[in-house]
Amino acid sequence: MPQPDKTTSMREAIAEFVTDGATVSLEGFTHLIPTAAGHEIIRQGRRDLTIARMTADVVTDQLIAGDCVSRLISSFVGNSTAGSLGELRRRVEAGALAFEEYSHYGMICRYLAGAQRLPFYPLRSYAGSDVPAVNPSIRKVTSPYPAPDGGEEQIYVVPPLNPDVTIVQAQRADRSGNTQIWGLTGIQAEAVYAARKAIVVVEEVVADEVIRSDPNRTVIPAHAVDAVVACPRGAHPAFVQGYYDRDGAFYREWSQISADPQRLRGWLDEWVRGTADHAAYVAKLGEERWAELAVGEAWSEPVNYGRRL
Amino acid sequence: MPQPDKTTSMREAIAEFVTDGATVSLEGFTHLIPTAAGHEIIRQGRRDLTIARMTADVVTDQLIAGDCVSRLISSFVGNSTAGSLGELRRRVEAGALAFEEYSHYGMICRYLAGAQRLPFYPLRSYAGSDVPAVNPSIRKVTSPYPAPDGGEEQIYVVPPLNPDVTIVQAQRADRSGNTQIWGLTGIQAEAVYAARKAIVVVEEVVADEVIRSDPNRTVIPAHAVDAVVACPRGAHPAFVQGYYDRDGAFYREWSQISADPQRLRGWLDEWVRGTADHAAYVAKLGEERWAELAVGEAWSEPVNYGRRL
Amino acid sequence: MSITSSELLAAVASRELAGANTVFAGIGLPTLAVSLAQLTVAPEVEIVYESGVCGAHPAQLPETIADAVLITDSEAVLPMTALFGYVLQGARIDVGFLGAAQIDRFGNLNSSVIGDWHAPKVRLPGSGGAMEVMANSGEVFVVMRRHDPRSFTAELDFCTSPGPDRALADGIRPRGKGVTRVITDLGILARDGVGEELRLVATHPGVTVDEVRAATGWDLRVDSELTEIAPPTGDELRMLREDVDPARVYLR
Amino acid sequence: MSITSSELLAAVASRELAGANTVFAGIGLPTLAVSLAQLTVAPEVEIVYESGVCGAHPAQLPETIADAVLITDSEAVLPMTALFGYVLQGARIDVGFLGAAQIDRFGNLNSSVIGDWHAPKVRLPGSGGAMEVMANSGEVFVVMRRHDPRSFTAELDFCTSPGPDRALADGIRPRGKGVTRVITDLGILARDGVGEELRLVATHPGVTVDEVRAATGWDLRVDSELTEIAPPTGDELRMLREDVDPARVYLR
Repeated sequence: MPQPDKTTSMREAIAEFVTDGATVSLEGFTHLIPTAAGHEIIRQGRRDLTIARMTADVVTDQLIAGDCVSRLISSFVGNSTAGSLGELRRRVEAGALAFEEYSHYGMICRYLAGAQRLPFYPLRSYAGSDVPAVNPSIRKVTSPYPAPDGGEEQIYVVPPLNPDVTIVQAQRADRSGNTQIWGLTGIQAEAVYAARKAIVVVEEVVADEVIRSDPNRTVIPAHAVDAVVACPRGAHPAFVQGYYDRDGAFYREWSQISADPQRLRGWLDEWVRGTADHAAYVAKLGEERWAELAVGEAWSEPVNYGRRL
Repeated sequence: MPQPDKTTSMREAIAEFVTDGATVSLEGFTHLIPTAAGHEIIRQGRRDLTIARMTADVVTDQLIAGDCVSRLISSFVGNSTAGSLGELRRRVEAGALAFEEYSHYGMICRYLAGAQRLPFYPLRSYAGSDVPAVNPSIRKVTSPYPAPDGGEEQIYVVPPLNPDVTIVQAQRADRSGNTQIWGLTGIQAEAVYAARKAIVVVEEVVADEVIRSDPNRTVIPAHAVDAVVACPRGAHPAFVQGYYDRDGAFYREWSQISADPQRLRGWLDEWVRGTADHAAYVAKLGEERWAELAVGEAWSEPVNYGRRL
Repeated sequence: MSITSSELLAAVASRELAGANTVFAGIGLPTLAVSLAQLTVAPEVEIVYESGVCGAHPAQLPETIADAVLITDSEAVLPMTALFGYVLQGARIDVGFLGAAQIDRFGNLNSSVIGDWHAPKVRLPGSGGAMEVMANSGEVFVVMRRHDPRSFTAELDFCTSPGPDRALADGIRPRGKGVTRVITDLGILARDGVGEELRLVATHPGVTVDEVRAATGWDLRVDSELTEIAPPTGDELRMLREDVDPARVYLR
Repeated sequence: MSITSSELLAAVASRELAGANTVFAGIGLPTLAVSLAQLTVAPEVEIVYESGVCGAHPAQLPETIADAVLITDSEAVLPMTALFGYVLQGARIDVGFLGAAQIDRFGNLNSSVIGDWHAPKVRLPGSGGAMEVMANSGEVFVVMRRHDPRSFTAELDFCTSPGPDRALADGIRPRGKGVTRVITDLGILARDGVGEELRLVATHPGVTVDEVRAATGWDLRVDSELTEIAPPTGDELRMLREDVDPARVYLR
């Protein structure tokens, strides 16, 4: 059983799978944010994308400022705990960016419905909220079972989200796309399964034997993956558990950068459009900065999968 | 933050949490079947239980033969690939055991609804099947979204399953109930979250540091667990990945034992009612048999969780 | 060595897998067929097991779909919610293999009871995941060792796993084609999708159309281009015997 | 050292946690309060973070709910589907902590926009998981540093996270009580559940009822048994300063 080799470059993966007008899901909850992929989308000048991302943060602001995005599907639009997303706020406040608002679990349930090919997914949120009034995709269903009090029970539902392509960042994968994540695993598996195509960006492409020594660690199996991109430090300024820490200073700085449209444009020209690829961006950040983000060791205890004697 | 110590004996756990007339979920898909817990239920002579179990196999047949069960909720009633469950078949064919029939995913979705406190869970099974005609709990809902062809879309749904107690077997837990499973993880987490109370039976209670070295391996967190029972070899004749292999000979033998009601009664008297506890059952099986089920080593490669420097 | 029924069925089934990427299969004949296909017509085809194992590399031949040897060295073990929700219902399976106690002319299957469900003559295991395999696979292959009128029946005692025709009659649009191939010791029945009956499309050497029709509980249609099945080739047999199942666990 | 506003609010909030087993909390004041409660009134209380971390044992004070130091040495990291589906919606949380830009007299919260949603004066981050915490926790505590009429408003510009009264009006039975405590720099507002308005139940030493009413955008009711909040005790302050946040990351 030869495993198909799906490794490719970021440039080729984005060129092939992210097309103008596509719906692109970029997931990763604080941890493992696919920043490098976002930058490459900006470099290639994609237009008119619908971006789906639970926590629309720095990379989303950058994609919007790069004029790549016409529509945003999200449940949190803020620069983590560090402030605001300048460009996103300006455009939403000016009515220049379409915004579909959900709660976190609403987004999760949209991915769950998408991954499971369900027409809708029920959840106990939205009751009494103004969000359904501004988002007609959030609807109600009557349960065919009686409520605990014997009466009729209603529940809100959300529709499936099926991105044209989902891009996630992970610690490691083998060449065929078996992807292992530890620390926060987020909604990555569901976002991948919900998508028509999936790109996995990893810190390392590892030998098959590494993956196969711990199959429970594989969060996304190869059959759901179309491209594997090795891109070390691809999540910066986000962190990758066991690889590098969060660049808190960058997040704080971003509130300043993005507050000023001209400074923001300059930043994109210098750091994204002015770098050939993510390796150049990483080098430009400099080893001193990376040294500050280095992490020490805390190894998991191995478990025995056993072997028939 | 002192962790509450929830360790107890099997006898006490069953006595406290499994009461006559209760709905008891016993999950574990071929792997990690809570056999020892089932035997203790027989020893304590519980009556009128509703047993929920996707793959109703040997331990279910034993519980039925032990006169503990009046109702069964299941999606597969067979002795794995080894033959039949004699007592279960006899009683169902005689109309002496109430049986609620589902498919595997129907059962999974019942647990998902139970764990998520949903009034129903939709799934793309049952369309055109005769099962809904014999199981009125399986109903239909109309989607509030148009079908791909623009028309109305219907989908089957199942109701939540909320056992009074769920009992699962696992490789290891700490004293407060953080439970780690590797190999097949089955539906154990959902069955535990769906339940009012949960007993976790483990091969080993381990030091807190072992669990904390690999938090992603924790399938069931302490807050969902009420009792932790150390019971080595508690899954026999099922297997525990990395601990012991499946006792295939026992499964084949069971088809013979259970085919004959008298022989079956004799087996229960000798092996279950005739043993004081699972340690006695394990000893009675004998070291020679256990030596045949011993497994070798196949260790996972450790991963680095990292430490802030 | 003469060709066993298992060798015959495995070889014939393997040829039907050309073009498939993901196959949902149980242990035994289906896995033999897929393993042979990996060596012949579908080198990249992947087996997904009901237990959630993907990319298995077992050191020994597994005895069940959840055998410990399937897990060790595998590429991924999916939680059951992912396997049934994202892989099966998510329409990631091209070909599913199923067996059954009874099959009808449209490929609907019964694995629940013989007789009346409420007072069954024989209580069978039930669906397991069969209903999900039928509802969600691109197409379904059925391998039945014994081709007789009790199994190939005009009217099922109970429909556990319905094909797309019954789903449509129930007002629900099915994903896949349902059963497209039934491979038996007499020949191959086939249908292409919704609305079609199974037709006899091929017979094993020495088997007559009348024999197959007599062994089928309904008035079996015969394809206009009925062919004779080529017996397993020397290469196929050698691979089955030397590479796939050298201990002859399932080739017996 | 004089008592900071953070110390005051953390100490007061911690006392309200007696009896709680599971608390859903963000980083900052809520975690300070829970950490202090673990040392005082609720030794076994567990914090569950929105990131899915349970039983965290961080070697350093975390900067976000998803900080790497929360994961290393923790007891469990749950998938997001489990955290939101089984823990939150599964009603496993006794007390949830929330903040907001605006709160009304029934404890409904706005964290989406100031102004009209379609053309907002200020676009705020939105719900995140706040709507789920409100809908599914047994009760909700709100900590607001600044008590002023713009935040404590008669009419929300937009209701992001509705309490149980709004849920009922929408025809849906809520699980919990909604907001039961609002702890501010002026005092504590409280309500016991469905149908009740927030009442002023306690003020900080030196704060008058009129000051609180003037700082509240609706006609605030005053509890018949209004009390004065005991300032942080020496023990509480010592534990906050020495054990909980010795680097004064959040006590600033």
